[in-house]
Amino acid sequence: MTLTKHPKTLLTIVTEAVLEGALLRDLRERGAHSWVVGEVHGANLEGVRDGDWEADRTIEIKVLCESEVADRIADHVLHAYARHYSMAIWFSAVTVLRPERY
Amino acid sequence: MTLTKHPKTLLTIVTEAVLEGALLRDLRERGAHSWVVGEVHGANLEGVRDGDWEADRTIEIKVLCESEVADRIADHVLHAYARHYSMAIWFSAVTVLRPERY
Amino acid sequence: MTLTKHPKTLLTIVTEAVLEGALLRDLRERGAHSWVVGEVHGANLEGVRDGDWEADRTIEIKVLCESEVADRIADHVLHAYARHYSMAIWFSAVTVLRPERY
Amino acid sequence: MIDVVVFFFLLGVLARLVKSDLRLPEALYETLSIYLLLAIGLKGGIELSKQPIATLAPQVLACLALGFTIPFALYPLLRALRFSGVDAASLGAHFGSVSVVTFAVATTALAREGIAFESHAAMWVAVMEAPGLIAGIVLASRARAAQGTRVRWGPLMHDVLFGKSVLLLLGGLVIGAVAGEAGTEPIKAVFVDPFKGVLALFLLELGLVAGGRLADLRRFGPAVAVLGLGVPPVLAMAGALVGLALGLSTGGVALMATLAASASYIAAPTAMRIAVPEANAALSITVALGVVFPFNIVAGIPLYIELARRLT
Amino acid sequence: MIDVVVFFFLLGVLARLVKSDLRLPEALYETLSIYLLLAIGLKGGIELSKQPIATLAPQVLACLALGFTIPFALYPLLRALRFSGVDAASLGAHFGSVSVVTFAVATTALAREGIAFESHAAMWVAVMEAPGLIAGIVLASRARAAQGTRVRWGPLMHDVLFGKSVLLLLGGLVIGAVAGEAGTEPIKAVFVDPFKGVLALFLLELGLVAGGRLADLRRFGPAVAVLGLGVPPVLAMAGALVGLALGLSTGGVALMATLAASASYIAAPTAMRIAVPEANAALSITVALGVVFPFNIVAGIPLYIELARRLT
Amino acid sequence: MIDVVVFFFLLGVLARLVKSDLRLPEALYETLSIYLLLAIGLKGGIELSKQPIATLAPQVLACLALGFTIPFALYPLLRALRFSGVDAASLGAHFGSVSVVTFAVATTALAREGIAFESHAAMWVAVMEAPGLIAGIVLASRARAAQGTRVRWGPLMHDVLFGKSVLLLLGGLVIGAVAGEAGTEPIKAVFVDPFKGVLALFLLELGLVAGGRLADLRRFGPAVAVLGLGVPPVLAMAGALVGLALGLSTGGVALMATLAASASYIAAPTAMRIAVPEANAALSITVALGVVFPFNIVAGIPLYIELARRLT
Ligand SMILES: Nc1ncnc2c1ncn2[C@@H]1O[C@H](COP(=O)(O)O)[C@@H](O)[C@H]1O
Ligand SMILES: Nc1ncnc2c1ncn2[C@@H]1O[C@H](COP(=O)(O)O)[C@@H](O)[C@H]1O
Ligand SMILES: Nc1ncnc2c1ncn2[C@@H]1O[C@H](COP(=O)(O)O)[C@@H](O)[C@H]1O
Ligand code: NA
Ligand code: NA
Ligand code: NA
Repeated sequence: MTLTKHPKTLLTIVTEAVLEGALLRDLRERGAHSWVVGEVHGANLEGVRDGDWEADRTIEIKVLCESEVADRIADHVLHAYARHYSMAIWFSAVTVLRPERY
Repeated sequence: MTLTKHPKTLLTIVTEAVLEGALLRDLRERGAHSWVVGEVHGANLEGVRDGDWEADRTIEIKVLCESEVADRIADHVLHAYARHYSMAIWFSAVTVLRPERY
Repeated sequence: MTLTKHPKTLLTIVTEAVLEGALLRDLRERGAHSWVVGEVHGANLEGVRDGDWEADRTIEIKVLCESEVADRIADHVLHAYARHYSMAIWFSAVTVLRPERY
Repeated sequence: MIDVVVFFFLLGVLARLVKSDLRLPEALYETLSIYLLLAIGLKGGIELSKQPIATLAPQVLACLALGFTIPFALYPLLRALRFSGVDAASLGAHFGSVSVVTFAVATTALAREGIAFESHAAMWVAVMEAPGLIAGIVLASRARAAQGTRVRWGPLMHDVLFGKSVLLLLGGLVIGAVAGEAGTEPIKAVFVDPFKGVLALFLLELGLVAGGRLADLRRFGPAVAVLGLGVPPVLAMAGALVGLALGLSTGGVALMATLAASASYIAAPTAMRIAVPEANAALSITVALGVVFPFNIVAGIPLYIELARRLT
Repeated sequence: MIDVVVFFFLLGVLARLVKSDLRLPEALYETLSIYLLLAIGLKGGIELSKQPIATLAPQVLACLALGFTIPFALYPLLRALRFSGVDAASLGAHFGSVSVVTFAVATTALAREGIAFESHAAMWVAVMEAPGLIAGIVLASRARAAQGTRVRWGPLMHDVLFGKSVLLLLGGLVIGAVAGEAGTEPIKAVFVDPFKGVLALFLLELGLVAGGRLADLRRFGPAVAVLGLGVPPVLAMAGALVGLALGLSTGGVALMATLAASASYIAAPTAMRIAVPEANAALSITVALGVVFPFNIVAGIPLYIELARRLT
Repeated sequence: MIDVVVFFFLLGVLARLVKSDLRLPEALYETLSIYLLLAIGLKGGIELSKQPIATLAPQVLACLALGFTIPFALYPLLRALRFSGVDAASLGAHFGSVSVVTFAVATTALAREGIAFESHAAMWVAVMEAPGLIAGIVLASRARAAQGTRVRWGPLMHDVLFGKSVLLLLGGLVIGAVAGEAGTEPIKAVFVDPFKGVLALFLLELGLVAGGRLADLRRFGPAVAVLGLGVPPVLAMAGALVGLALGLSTGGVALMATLAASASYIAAPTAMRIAVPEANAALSITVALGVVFPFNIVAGIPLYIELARRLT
């Protein structure tokens, strides 16, 4: 069995949790319909995790969308926040079955 | 150093937590040997997270497997649950070192 | 709008939580600058999750880096730990905007 | 005078309305809910040991019947309000099952007013959790008979009967009954004395969740408000009559009225999501947690106590 | 004799210094912090109901003014110590706002020594949370005026005023005031009796976090130590004088000194991260939690109590 | 009559056997475990302050020796039962170390029967945590000497000695000893009164985990059952004799027997996973938590108390 798959972009943003509210607003304004957020932590050499502290938690946001939407979001996020906030952003090429949804 | 890598498919399913038990059964029946599950949350414009409520949690299941297995799982899951349950599914092309394991 | 993107490798390691400290040391020694760790769980047919037990938790480590660094890390990790520890490793091709950071 | 625990609920609602960032960790919510179920069960169990079994049998049967009947009784009404078949079935299941926290608030209200009640009442809660869910699933499978979807009763019954609510309530009851007053003495500092304070914390959490549901209220239109405010008093009356027929005390009648009037927002949503996925989950939870629960906590319980006073 | 709760703090610091794997679950930390805020509020509220409003107004105004003034007063000093404009503003905000746990430790120290204090003091805490943050943001926007970044005051004020600390403290105060002594009696087993034990657990957690910050201390150099040890006593003196001017009791003066001397490590870091992202967050938190907090807990509070004794 | 806390354990086992969805949040489990360690330590510490150091030294030495000897004594037996070298070493380490909850259950059983015991017994637990682990690692490195794998003792000793169990127990002991009866009075409402209720909750959680291990029992065959049921009484006898030799009270002898008979399921699994990764982790944990722990809780402790009674 082979299903018909459609290419999309998965945008991943790892950043400080305080930005969650602002980022999700930005996402929506730039055409993302939905997204998923997970809690993660960075870690240093001693194996001590950050995230012990409230103002110090890290989130990972994933948005599955059209390549242009991902670009629009990444471009904005980079310019608006990356200078002063910890942030890692990457794009993955993925495929989906129901292209009209993303 | 360059390692010999083998192509596999990573299938990601984001859906309602109540489906966890049923999905894992389906996965196994369709040839997945193992998988990994994480807890995530969606979020709306106000930054209010869902997942506050027991019947309202979201999980992300990842299965690394042969492309055909991924197709078989995705096809079944889409037909069995996608109509009535929140669900996002995507495929990524990845490579692994020990192909016989997945 | 099209942004200039640069190819990198995303290395994902799913393994036992007791290895966290050792792995992060290994990562750093082999040229990874930063990484992100999430807590996940495996699950068996009955839908009973592992991770109930302290010595039994599972983590997912992601490192965005140069392909050679990913190879170096994966090679070491495979030889040092994979024989006696549960472990899944995969590589994804991704793109980033600020290549000098990873 | 409003009970202090109700203020915690209102504080939670307020926090959500002003979009505060206050949230209780999920683990705390789960812990509080495990605690309340065990504590209620234990308290009931200690008394149960003093009870002749013969007096309990009719109560158990009546509770089963009451919970099972409610969804069937509400179904035509809900259809008349233009809810779809599966939504009517799911809403009925929520009303047929019970809310443990509403029960707990009612017991503290009775204690405050010095009204005695059957001390094994926790057993009624345990018994009334499941029948409404089963009735709802029956109704749903009739509603969609045309589509040919089959219900897998085995796993469903398992999930309902061995779900954590029933298990902890019954577990507490049995432990309380077997260990008795003396045996449970050393754990009273955890399971008895802090009960009301823990209930206050739980109501803060429920206020946050219920407050979050208020926004959905508008979306579903006035039918939902009518339903959430109109149905509980009617069910309370039915519950009170059952209590009277069983010859319960004034407090017992009030509790039976409260149980009938309360809607489940823990067991029912999960059970319906699995058994009746076509039903609109947000609708049922908005009714149960956004309307019925606040109504019962703030206005319903005093009403039902008054009702019981007049009837007995 | 050092208070037992301080030992828990030291145990936490020690655990971090010897790189133990001890960590408290995040949910526990959040739970303890919600508990302390509610419990402090409730205790204050019960007494508030007995108070004529007239005596409170000047206290509220003085607290607002004190919190708002501190960042402005510290700014030139911090600039002189070669901190950048935004860092000086952010550090000022941390000092202008307050630490609820430091306050709690001070109240238990007073209780232990049998020194009375205004029982509605929790209100001062609630009032002093926000003004320092606002002053810090004002200072930061002046510091970076050249860059043309604009502050969005609307959302900021909302986050500060409806943030969980203020909401829970005020919520507890109002519930305590409305329900009164009698109404809150049944929840005392949760919100009053265990208070000091819970505080001990919270201090264990704060010890772990503060211990983790000690490593950063070296990175920031001696200016940070000077700041963290030198500023609190000066602010304490200012706070004590305000307390005197308000005609507070000995305990009240000591508490006002403690509040002024304490630095926020919950509300301030989050608010500054959002409003003043260019500021070095690790710097402020290291000062507030790695130096000021331990200093106040171990040495400051006894000093401030002694100060209050001499002044009154 | 079975102690009420044991019923909670059985409820947890039952919940797992009937495949209930009941689970306690991980944060609660961690919190309960931190609480128990601190509370046990504190209680012991308060008494320790009244003790002349001279009487303690022989006890400490005896505990160290007992814990260190057990793995060596069991090794030949385990090899005879056809366990591999590393598995025999790992199993030995689990038996050589101790279970804090088993100790806690034994103390409440003694209290219930009115049998006095050395109130600083918590110190024995702290001392007996590590030696068995070290002995196990020594045995394992001998077993695999051929392979040439080297043990990195430095980090291992660090993890064992500064692991959270030892740290919290010793921390509690020192705080209790320094603050004394009077100093710890205000935190008794948290660390003393609720102890047994918290223990009940913890046993519910352990019941869930142990119940989950029962399924594995079949996989490992009868050797595991023989081991889990046969070894504890023998070790208990050894422990009791050590207690006798030290001149302990009846309760003290019973506790020493219990400590010897108990198997670690917290510190040992983690330490062995890191130091002896070739050992089968599921095997050791199944023995320690699936067989030894339930056996000790339900049948062992009463036996060991009886043994102590006869011997003293
Ligand atoms: N190379 C990387 N691979 C994976 N995660 C990263 C990487 N670099 C940064 N991150 C994550 O992204 C967040 C922000 O990174 P930074 O801006 O480098 O502080 C941190 O919490 C890291 O956990
Ligand atoms: N485009 C997307 N990108 C990432 N996650 C998504 C996306 N769409 C949906 N999801 C997630 O998948 C779940 C189901 O989505 P839905 O079926 O759209 O309700 C939600 O919890 C979302 O968090
Ligand atoms: N095919 C797979 N897809 C996703 N996760 C996997 C897969 N295989 C193993 N894992 C995860 O990697 C961990 C180690 O796997 P194993 O070495 O097979 O025990 C387990 O916790 C699994 O959750
Ligand atoms: Na009902
Ligand atoms: Na201050
Ligand atoms: Na032992």
